[in-house]
Amino acid sequence: MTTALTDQKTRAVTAPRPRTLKGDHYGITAAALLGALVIVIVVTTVLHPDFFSGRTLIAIGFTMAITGILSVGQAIITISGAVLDLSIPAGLMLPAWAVATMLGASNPLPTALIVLIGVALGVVWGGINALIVTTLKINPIIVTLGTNFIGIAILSMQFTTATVPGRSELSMFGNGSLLLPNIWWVMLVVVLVAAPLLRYTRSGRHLTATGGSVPAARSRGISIRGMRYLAFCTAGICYGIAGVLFAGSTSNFNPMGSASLLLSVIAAVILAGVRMDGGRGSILLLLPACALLATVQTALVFFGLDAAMQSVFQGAILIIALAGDGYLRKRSTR
Amino acid sequence: MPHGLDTTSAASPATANGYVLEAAGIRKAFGANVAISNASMNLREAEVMGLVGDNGAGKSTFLKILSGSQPADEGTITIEGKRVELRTPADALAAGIETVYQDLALVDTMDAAQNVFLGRERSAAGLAGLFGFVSDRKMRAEVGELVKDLGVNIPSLRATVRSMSGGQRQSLAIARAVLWGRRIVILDEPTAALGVRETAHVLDLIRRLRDRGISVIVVSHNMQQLREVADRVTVMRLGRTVTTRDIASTSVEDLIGLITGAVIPDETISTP
Amino acid sequence: MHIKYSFRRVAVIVAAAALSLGALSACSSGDSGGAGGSSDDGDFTVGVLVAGHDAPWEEQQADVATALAEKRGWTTIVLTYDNDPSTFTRNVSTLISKKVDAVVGFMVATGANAAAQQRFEAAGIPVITYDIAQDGWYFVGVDNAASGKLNGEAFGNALKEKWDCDVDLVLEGHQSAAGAVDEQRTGGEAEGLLSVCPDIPESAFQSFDSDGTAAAAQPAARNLLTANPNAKHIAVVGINDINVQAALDAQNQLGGDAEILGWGQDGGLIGTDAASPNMLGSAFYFLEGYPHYSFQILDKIAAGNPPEMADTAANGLLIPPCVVTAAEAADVPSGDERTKEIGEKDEAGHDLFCPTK
Amino acid sequence: MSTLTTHRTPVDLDIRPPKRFAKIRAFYGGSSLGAVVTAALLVAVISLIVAGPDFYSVDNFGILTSYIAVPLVMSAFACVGLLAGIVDLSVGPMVGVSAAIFAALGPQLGFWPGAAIAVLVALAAAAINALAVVRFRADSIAATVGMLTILSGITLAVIGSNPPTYIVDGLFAFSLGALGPFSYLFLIAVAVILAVAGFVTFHKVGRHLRAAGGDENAATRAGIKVGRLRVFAFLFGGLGAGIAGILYIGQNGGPALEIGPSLTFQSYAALMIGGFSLVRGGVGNPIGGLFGLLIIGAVGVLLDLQQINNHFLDVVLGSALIVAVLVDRLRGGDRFE
Repeated sequence: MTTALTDQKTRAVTAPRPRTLKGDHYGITAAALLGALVIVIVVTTVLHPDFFSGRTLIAIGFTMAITGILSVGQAIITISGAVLDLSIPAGLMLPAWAVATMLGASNPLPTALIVLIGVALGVVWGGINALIVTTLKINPIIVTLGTNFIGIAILSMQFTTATVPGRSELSMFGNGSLLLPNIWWVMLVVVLVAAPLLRYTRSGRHLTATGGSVPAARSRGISIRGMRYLAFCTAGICYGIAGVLFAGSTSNFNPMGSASLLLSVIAAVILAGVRMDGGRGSILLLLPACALLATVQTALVFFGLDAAMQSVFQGAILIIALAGDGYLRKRSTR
Repeated sequence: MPHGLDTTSAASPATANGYVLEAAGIRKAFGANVAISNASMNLREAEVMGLVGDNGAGKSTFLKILSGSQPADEGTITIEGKRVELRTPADALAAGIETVYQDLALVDTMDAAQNVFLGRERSAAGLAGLFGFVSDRKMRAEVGELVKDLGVNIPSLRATVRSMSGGQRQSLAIARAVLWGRRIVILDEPTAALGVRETAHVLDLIRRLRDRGISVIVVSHNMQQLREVADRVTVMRLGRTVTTRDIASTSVEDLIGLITGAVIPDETISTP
Repeated sequence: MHIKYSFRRVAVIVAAAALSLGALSACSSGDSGGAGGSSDDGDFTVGVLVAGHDAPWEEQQADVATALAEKRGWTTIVLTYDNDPSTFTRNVSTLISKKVDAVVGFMVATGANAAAQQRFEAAGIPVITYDIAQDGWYFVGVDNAASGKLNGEAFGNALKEKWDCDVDLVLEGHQSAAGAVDEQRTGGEAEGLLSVCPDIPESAFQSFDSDGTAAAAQPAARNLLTANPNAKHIAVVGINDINVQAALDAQNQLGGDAEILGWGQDGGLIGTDAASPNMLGSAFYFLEGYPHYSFQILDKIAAGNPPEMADTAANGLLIPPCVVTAAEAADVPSGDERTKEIGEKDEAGHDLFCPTK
Repeated sequence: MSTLTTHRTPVDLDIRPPKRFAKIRAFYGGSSLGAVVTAALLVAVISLIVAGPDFYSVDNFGILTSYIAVPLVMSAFACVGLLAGIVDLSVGPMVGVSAAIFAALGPQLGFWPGAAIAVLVALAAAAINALAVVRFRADSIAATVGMLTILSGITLAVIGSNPPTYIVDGLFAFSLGALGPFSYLFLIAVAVILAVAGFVTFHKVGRHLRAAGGDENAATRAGIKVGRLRVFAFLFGGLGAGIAGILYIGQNGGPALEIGPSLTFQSYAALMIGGFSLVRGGVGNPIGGLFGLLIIGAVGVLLDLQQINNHFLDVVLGSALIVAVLVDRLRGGDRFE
């Protein structure tokens, strides 16, 4: 047994911090999220019985749908090791504006084509970010901070208010419901498609591996550049879909109109336990995370709390969740 | 289960004096997982002690205990005849033990002098010093001398560590240990990531440390290197220190046998 | 190679930069002005402050002002501050340093208005403010409280006819960042509604708040509607069409058999196909046409005969609101067309376009 | 072995291949301020071309220097956090909440009590950040996003629909004063910048802060209490934000909801243009931040002078940010693969 004499190089590479084998506590996260969700629902229902209704479900469904789709994109980017995409507002607004403009044209294209173009624009946006990240080799958090400012500014030069014709097919679909809002079902499909793709396909594995360790992924022959494009463009699909649905469910909007979504998306991704340093995270957990955020928002209105207090609550939930998660990790890595 | 001889019992009568460091009966467990049990080592003044063992034999845990990164569960550590408690890196530093970690523990963004004096900066003269201001000039001068003395080649004392080669970093980390290690310097795999020439230079540095009267513990996987530089070698196996031998009288084959368990040591620790 | 910078060198760089800037400025201070047009040459220069780019009328207002100034042979300096007080303060400094002869604009960074007033006064520059009153500035604008009330009364009459004033829930779509304008418009509309339908209980009035975007207003309205599941007749009032439309959209999304009707303000959406048929009416303020009124004051100032200070909605120059139903609104030309026409004719938007004048 | 005697020979063992742009690297590596000073000069030259020599008037410098004074004070304090390896995105909203509370309470309680409460609230927010990040190991960017949300809620609640106005006569007059082309507030801000620069460069604690940001493990092993230093950095940033909020009111006379986000962006953009990094601690110099803000401010003033749509400022800033970080990378910063 002479391996001990020759393995010094590998040891040097993998040296420092011991990582726990228990690692991902998805189970605990899921339990915590669902537990919190149940508590919010039970407490609100006891004090305000009206809360427990199909109407509430629809309202929550609308609130979480677009955030949910966007957070799938954000989670993919985070898991792939590209930290955060701060350009989500621009990535959503570009397709939304294009869709609204095309729908409002005097002789509009077929809706299916418009939807496709919208989704494609989302992919283009992701591709632009990936291009900058891979050629300049700059941290994506700064690239996307920059591109978001540039993108929103350029869009602002194009329009001040976009309106969507209320009788268009897309609006009918976007505002309609089948038990739950149509756009919620779309979100569910996005989550249910993205989760196994990330977990069980070769590309998904490679993406996750890249997020876990770039040197390790590269040494196994994975193209890091390719993975960056894959992550940003897949996320771009999500932004495109979200942008189309945003246009379909919002009758008018201005270029700055999607800024507030970014915070909710980041909050959802963090609550779902996606690790900021990449390589770990569950797409499925985004469902309870987004549901919790949307439910709290609606429940607070039942308690008569205004927008200011809603911000305070959302921020507090985020900090407490992060602190709890950090504390658990600290203990498990001891 | 192969059973190494208890090294302490044999060693202790003779060690009342002359040993710089005596670690005896060290035990450390992580939960149910016992990393080392009954690890011991005696270190003489101005000698280079090799520490060898297979992966998982407990070398790094032993090192961490000696450098204060992790407190031991049981056992005693005596420095120059005085019992010490090593609970934090600061305790070890205070006791005169300097450790050169495998990752070197250099701050990339700082320059050579700042790194050497990190945590122990020289104060500026006069009032400014009283208020906690530091003097880079003093520190640079001292490091310059030290570097010259040790024959370490560093491009510039103002260059950040980031711009240095692996060998230069290693040399710098050792230089830091030399400056602060009054009695004992521990080196963890000092040549693992180095090329041939850099390795030679580091080994030379180790000998110079010994020549300055400092006791050195070197953890290494490379038996040839140890034979070049070490005086004695302590072998760990399955969480125990199984034997300590004079390197000159031990063949590489014997060492490998001891490490893997193919050779069961039949003698006590080498006599002083 | 010295990667670590030397403090002494930095100090030298800083000192050198400071000295050269100082020297440069000293050299050129004698002939300052110039770029952008200053008023030293006897020309009459108007500073135009634009709040931001949130709605089309904000830039249209500047376009009209520029057109009207050109007619008179005046110069304009148009600055935008994006609703940000510190940029507003920077704009104020720029206008003062350019020695403009007067300033007009929408001053929505209300916190910074008092300080700006002091500085303009010290510089001897008269200011005309739109819609938001400030002591010491000429007021031009809609009497928002009265206008809100007019809208509320029109809405109330419609509801009296349709539901016989049987209203279970009145949603108030606020935009609290708009300050007093919001209180007067939205509160006024609720008040006007109540004056026609006095039996609506106080508990039926509930508010949501948004930043003026549908993306924020829609979920807020939706949650509020969810929290009032038993309302069968819902009325929506609000500071602007966007907020009212958001509530109508939200109810449409939630479904159910409750009926909802709304009445907007500002005419932002009414008459377009983006407005729900449930939005019964709104009021045009023809915001793009405000410069027509302010230039009447500017004419007097330019003639060296400034009018007496009238700095409140009570004594200022009031613009009549144009309260319309959705059907009437369909005949009003688009904002771009109105901007062009007012700029050319220098007439009031109300006179040119209001179908109910 | 013969190699044993080689220790006197130069051990130049940099076996990495020579890098591209070696000369550019050397130039920008020559001083950590090289890049930002170059950029500042570029902006100065462009301004000269675009606006003509009139750009360099006493008035314009007065406008520029008073416009960037408050963000400068905030950045001077906040950059210590970046050096220590923490990113506090909530400092801008801390300025906002401090300004709102000061403007709301000052007229009733008086200047000092109002100011004290405003600063304490900012400090309390910073302390919660420190607790979450240092004690509970929450990610600093994520946790401070949470704090940012909380603070914007509180600011909204304090300001409500009627932003308070509070003109502190002495402070207001002082904010308008200038020494030649430099406003008093700016000179104070520069003094603060220089003091902080001296502190992080020459003071023991400052040195340890940079070590903690540069390499947490190495600093810990050198006996440095990294956690305690980061708590200090958070609180220092909070203190600066509190003070900046009061100066903001002194200059503008009232708060607004927009203060927080725009200040955070402006200051962090300036710091990054000036050589700081959001993703690695231990690098950057407050004086670089000063030049970064001078660049941003100059672009803003230029847009005012030329009456150019403010959206261009965002385009310029977004691009400048990316270019600045690119330059940082070229002169030895981390590559992102």
